[in-house]
Amino acid sequence: GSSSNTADADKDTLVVLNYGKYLEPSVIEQFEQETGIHIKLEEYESPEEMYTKFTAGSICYDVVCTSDYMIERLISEGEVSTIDFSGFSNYGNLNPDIIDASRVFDPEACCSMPYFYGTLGILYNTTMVPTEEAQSWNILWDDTYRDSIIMQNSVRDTFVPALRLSGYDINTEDEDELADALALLIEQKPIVYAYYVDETADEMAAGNAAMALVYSGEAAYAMELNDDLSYAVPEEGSNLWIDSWFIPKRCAHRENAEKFLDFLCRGDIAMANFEYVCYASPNQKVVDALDEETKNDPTIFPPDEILEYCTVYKQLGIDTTERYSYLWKTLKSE
Amino acid sequence: MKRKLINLVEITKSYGNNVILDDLNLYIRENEFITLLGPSGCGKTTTLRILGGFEKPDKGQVLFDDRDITNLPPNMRDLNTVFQKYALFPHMSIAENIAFGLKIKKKSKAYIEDKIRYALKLVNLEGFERRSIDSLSGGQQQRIAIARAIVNEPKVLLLDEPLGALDLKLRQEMQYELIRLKNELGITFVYVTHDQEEALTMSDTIVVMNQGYIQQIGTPEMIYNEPVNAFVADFIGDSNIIDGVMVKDKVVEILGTKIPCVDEGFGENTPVDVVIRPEDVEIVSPGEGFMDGVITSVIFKGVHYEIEILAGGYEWLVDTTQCYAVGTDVGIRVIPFNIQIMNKPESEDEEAAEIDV
Amino acid sequence: MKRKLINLVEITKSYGNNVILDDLNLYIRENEFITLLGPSGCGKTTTLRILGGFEKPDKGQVLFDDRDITNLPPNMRDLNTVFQKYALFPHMSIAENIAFGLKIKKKSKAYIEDKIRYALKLVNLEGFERRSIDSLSGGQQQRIAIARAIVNEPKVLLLDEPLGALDLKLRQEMQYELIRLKNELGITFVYVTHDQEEALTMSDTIVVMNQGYIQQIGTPEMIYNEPVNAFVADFIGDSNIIDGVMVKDKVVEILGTKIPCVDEGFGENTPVDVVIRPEDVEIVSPGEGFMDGVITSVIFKGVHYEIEILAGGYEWLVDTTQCYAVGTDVGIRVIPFNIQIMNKPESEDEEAAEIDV
Amino acid sequence: MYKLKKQFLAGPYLIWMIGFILLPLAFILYYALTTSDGAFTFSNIAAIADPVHVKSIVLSLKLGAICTLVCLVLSYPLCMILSTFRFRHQSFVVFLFILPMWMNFMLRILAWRLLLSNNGIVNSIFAAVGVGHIKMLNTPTAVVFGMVYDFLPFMILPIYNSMVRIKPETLEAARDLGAGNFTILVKIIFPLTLSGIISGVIMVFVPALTSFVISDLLGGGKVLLIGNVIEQEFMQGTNWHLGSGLSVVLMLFVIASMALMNVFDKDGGGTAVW
Amino acid sequence: MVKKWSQRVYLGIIFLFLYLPILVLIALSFNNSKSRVVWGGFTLKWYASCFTDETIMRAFFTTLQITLAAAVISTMIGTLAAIGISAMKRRNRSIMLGATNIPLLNADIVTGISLMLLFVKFMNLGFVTVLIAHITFDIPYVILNVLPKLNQANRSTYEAALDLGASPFYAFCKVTWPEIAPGVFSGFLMAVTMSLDDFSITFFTKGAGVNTLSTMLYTELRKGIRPELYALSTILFLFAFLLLLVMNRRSDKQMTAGSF
Ligand SMILES: Nc1ncnc2c1ncn2[C@@H]1O[C@H](COP(=O)(O)OP(=O)(O)OP(=O)(O)O)[C@@H](O)[C@H]1O
Ligand SMILES: Nc1ncnc2c1ncn2[C@@H]1O[C@H](COP(=O)(O)OP(=O)(O)OP(=O)(O)O)[C@@H](O)[C@H]1O
Ligand SMILES: [Mg+2]
Ligand SMILES: [Mg+2]
Repeated sequence: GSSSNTADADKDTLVVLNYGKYLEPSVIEQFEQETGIHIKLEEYESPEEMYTKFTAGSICYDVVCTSDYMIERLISEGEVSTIDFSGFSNYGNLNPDIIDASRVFDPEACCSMPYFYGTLGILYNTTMVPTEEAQSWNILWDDTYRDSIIMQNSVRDTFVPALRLSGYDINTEDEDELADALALLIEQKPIVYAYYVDETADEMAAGNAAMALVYSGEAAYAMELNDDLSYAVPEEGSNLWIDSWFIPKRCAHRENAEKFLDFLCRGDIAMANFEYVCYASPNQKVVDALDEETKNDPTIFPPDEILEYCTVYKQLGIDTTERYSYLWKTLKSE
Repeated sequence: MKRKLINLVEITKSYGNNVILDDLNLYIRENEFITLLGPSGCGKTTTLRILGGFEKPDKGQVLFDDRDITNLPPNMRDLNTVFQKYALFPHMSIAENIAFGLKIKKKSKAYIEDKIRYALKLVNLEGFERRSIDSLSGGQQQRIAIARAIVNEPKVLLLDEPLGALDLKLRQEMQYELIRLKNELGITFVYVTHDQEEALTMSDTIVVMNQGYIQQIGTPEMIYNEPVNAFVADFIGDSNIIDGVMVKDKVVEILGTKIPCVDEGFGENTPVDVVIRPEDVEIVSPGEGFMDGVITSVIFKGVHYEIEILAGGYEWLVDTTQCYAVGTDVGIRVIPFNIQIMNKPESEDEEAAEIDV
Repeated sequence: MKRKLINLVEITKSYGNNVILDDLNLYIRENEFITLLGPSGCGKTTTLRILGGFEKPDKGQVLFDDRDITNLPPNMRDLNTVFQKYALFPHMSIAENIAFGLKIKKKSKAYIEDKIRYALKLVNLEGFERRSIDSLSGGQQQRIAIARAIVNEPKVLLLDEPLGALDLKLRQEMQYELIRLKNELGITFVYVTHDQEEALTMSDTIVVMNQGYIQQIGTPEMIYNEPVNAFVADFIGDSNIIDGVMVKDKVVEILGTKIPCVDEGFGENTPVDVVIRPEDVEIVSPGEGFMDGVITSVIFKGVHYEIEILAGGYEWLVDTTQCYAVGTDVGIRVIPFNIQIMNKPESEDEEAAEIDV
Repeated sequence: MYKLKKQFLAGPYLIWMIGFILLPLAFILYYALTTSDGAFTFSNIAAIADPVHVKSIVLSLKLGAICTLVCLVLSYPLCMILSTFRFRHQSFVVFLFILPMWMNFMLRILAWRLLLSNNGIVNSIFAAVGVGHIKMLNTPTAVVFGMVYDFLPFMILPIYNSMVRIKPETLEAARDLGAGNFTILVKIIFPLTLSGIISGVIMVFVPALTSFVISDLLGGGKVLLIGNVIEQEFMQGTNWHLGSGLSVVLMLFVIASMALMNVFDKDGGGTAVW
Repeated sequence: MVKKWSQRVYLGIIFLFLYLPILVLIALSFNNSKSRVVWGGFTLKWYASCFTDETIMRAFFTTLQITLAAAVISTMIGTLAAIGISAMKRRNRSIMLGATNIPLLNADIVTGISLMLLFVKFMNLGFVTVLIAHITFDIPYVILNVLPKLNQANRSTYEAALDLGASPFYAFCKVTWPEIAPGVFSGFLMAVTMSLDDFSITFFTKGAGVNTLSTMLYTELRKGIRPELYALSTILFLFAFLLLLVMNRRSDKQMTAGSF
């Protein structure tokens, strides 16, 4: 791709790449008003999609929000530049624990800034599933829930329950372990209702399925729609995900990007985003301002005991990535 | 006389409020070449389609061999149609087109092949079996359409202006061909045309129609020489049609001159139409005929000259083999036998209505 | 004689390897009604399109008033075309159709309206201004096409089988109309047809073409009465064309019988074509003519009977006003003046080539 | 004489075609034949022989064929009925079938998901009728259903167009020669609409073969078509070279269909769907 | 009679099949609930709020811009191309038509990706690239609509206009154009429809900040579709529906005005 990009040299713009619906629109407006910088927002669906867009290189993004392992991958590919947090006036608002947790993929904690975090767990309908059963991944293999189980339509997330059930690390690169997990998943496929990404929450809210493998944020959204729903992170252990911002090396508006990140750390702004997205915010100001009920809602803010047995995704080697891709195709074509 | 094969009894047909055929009666004899002749829109095609079974009459019956076939669908009728636009099947070869009807009748392969060869020979297109439809000229396509119809050995062949799309030379050729076919096959032909020359050349019987009524039925000679009214006279060939008054038996007055004729029984001082064929007018020296005039136009027509003479305030049309100069003063003479006297209809409608056969 | 208005000089045109016109020379005089006559595919339309500027000749020149217009596009030429299929603009009213050329010439509104009224009157369609094209019959559409052409006051009007799509009655009517127009407007008409009757009726000059060559140029009488070869004789009207041998001056032998004629200078014992028109054959009692035969067919044609007589092994075509029964033994007589003797071409090609004018 | 000049009017399109149709295909071909290091390889194309890919392409062919067949069976009688109505404007009929596209494709498929879901409207109707509950959503059946829904117009339009071109005289002639309804259908109408059928089959089969969104949305991610594989290679696995290689294989089917179309549709009339 | 009746029933079933999802979506646009699976009563509020929602409106206008611009440009290029192709010899014509079929028959995903690969090499993804992509897949629809009309058009009327003194350009405008105009118009409508409905190709070729309704819907799927989008789609659909009715009416009138 053409790496040097001068067409967008307009000083007052900022090209932002983010998940879909992951930024409160009024925040953008406010930023534009306060700084006079015009934001071009580009959205994507999955980290892999983001990687495609990013490496295609035709658009020069100034600041990007994506998930942990993807940031690790980009760091290892040398695409990410360090951020000068010293110039930030609001960086201190962020919870240091979360910053520490992100050292898994960003050892120096100097290349990324956490935005939201959460867990992967089981969203279940209490009218169909007893709460105690939902505390283990085993329930996803329970034939009594045939055609009532929704899995994630993404490779690594779907492999998590299988790997953990067999007691393997979710970041394993061992071929045999992955093969074992695949065997489990193939065994599970006949009773799976669907592999969904986006539709899970709505389907669960509508009562079309008994349980689903979801991210905590999505679970919160679904539970808002349907009071019968509940969320659990099985004790075999799961994934802790952190979505963070980074600034690409090829960034054309570094100054604007840093201004934007600093802006996001501001208490009121982080609050607005939290209310819009409803995922756990690493911003201490937000947590402090919340009422007790929300603050203690385990679905939104995973309690420490859960966090303990959750692991952050690590970037996998190129061979394992391709292996995953192939295993995924194998599962789907069964 | 031959047996009546088809009988149309009191056929009435209208589209919406438009009466197309009104109480039409007509019979067709076996092995007859009968032609429906009339101006565009007079109901010829409608009559033919009722015969073929493509339309149902609102009233009346179609009898075939004394059997009522009014409600029989076309595929059950023992007659075949040759359409104006040929209507060949474009996706089939010529042989397949011809074999279509036979295959439906489940004839043997050998029989079908024989028939195809025979039919192609009949229409002078031997060896065309494998050719495709669009490689044929209009005349050739029409022959194939005829071949396709006759291999089914229908008792009656219906033809709707089959030569309308062909040019003069081809048309004449096909006319002879059709006459030959009719003589060879011995089947009944019902032929529709608006070309009176064609009708005169080919028919045993001509049915002249106008506005859904039959005007006259007769042999070509009868129709040409003794038209029953001015419409027929005018439609069949050029005519001088002049208002006249029947002064008394055997004397008619036209254009202010009394001339002898052979007709009687019209009463005295009755207004009539006087019809004189152009070839029956003789040109003589001035003073020698019953009327003098001056030649206003001379057109060479090959066999004869077509001359217009202004005499008595009327433009006379005269056919003669001799050439005259425009402006010559001449006289006009017609022998009494060649003067046709006809009753005047009181109105156009009555003209159409008065002669229901 | 009138001035030569258009001169086609050594025109050659081919499509691919197909030579359509080969070294064609032709001039057209002012205010002449000239007809190109010939069988389908002989190059008539091509000639007309070269005149109109729609095709460029491969070789040769088109001179108009002695100016070379070979490369002038159609819109710059002082002539207008009436197309076979009318080619009226379907989305315009009749008035708009007629006004089309005048608007391009930026004529004033009043002038255009005058012209439209005048032109509609000329073609007998007064008051049709607002009507749409598809509400007209074929004949009316053709009149509008003519009106559209003549309002531009072209020096020459080109017409490509303008009456081909009309039926007989309408065709005849339009023929008279065209003759009248030519007389009233005084412009030059170049007319294309394959209908010899039409050509005879309307033309001042007929150009008979075959396979891209001009066969004969002359007045209708010349062409009909003195065709230069058997092709022309056959194409212009029905003829008896018989192989003969010119025994000596004024004596020709046909079908084994020597008969007197008026032609001289062919040499002795030269093979010739003998052409006798059907209307020139007299039917007499057996033994009274130069040959005896038997009547094989009689067809009523209205004005006359068309009779075929088998005599001397040849089917003679005879037109006569008297009716005979099929099977009658008769004699045949032709007066020497009516016997045309023509040199035999050695091959078809030579027949086409020999007479370049 | 004017023809030459007129041909130049296609010039802009020719340039466009080279720049934005042919050149991009060359790019795909280039990617298909190289590894990520730029070395030449056939492995990306040979990858179609991998059991996983074979499985998905076989499934795609199967579902595509079923979908095409269902479309054909539904369309043919429909076109026969439509052609008996003498519409004043043929284009009106055409737009009746095109009109749904003004509602976004994804929304319409989404609506089908609501309709087909376990307690959706269709199942409620089935229950009311007494057929009982049928699991449809997230099965290959639902995918075929969605394909039929989406591609049906592309089968109807060419068949309808060839059907209205049949002259009534041709049918009357057949009847006149003794053919009954069935014979007319088999011997006359069917052969005369064959070119329409062929273009309809191609216009349905090829997109069905290559579709990925429908299987995603109605198959619940359980149905892996070759289109999904390619999408995954480009969007998730990010192996563009493999994705390009599989795309090239898919294009072979497209080219084969086009060749078929050329054979059956000599005048190019059947391609003109609209 | 029974036959006629059963024909009508069959026709009805097919149209129900085609239009049922649309009825569902229209119903959803009146649903007073954010979830598409819960009926919350009748409301018109989505119709009001869809016009005030800035992201929706921006996507809507981008869609309109791309759709209309692509349709107009492809109609121009396609019409000219059709005229050119119709004047070509058989062989050239079938080559051109063959290439024209490529975007039509090729998998959307392949078309989109191949264009993306090209754009990425030579230019920045953005509004223009989407426009180019849309024009590329719109042109075949225009050509295939215009070409039959050109073949039907009476060649001799064009020559008649030349004969009456019109320049080739004037003759085209006044004579050929009115004859092919219906084809050009339906080609334009097809182009609009296809552009409006496209997702895959836009998805691969769009640049930062460019969102059409389709791509926006795709990202919306993640969090549930905002009911405003049902409302907007309903409005678009009804607009097309009315357009169709008016067109049919108008040409009816023209027809009756034409014959007398
Ligand atoms: N299906 C129909 N619906 C309404 N009117 C019709 C129909 N078919 C024929 N007509 C009308 O019936 C009248 C007679 O039509 P018909 O075709 O029998 O005439 P025709 O004598 O064959 O004329 P032509 O010589 O022009 O073929 C015409 O006025 C025609 O307009
Ligand atoms: N554009 C063309 N390309 C190739 N051949 C042509 C073309 N136009 C005419 N021809 C051929 O040239 C020959 C003469 O055609 P032309 O149209 O001049 O004949 P015509 O005398 O007008 O015949 P008709 O009476 O059938 O109109 C024909 O054989 C025809 O096939
Ligand atoms: Mg008729
Ligand atoms: Mg011609």
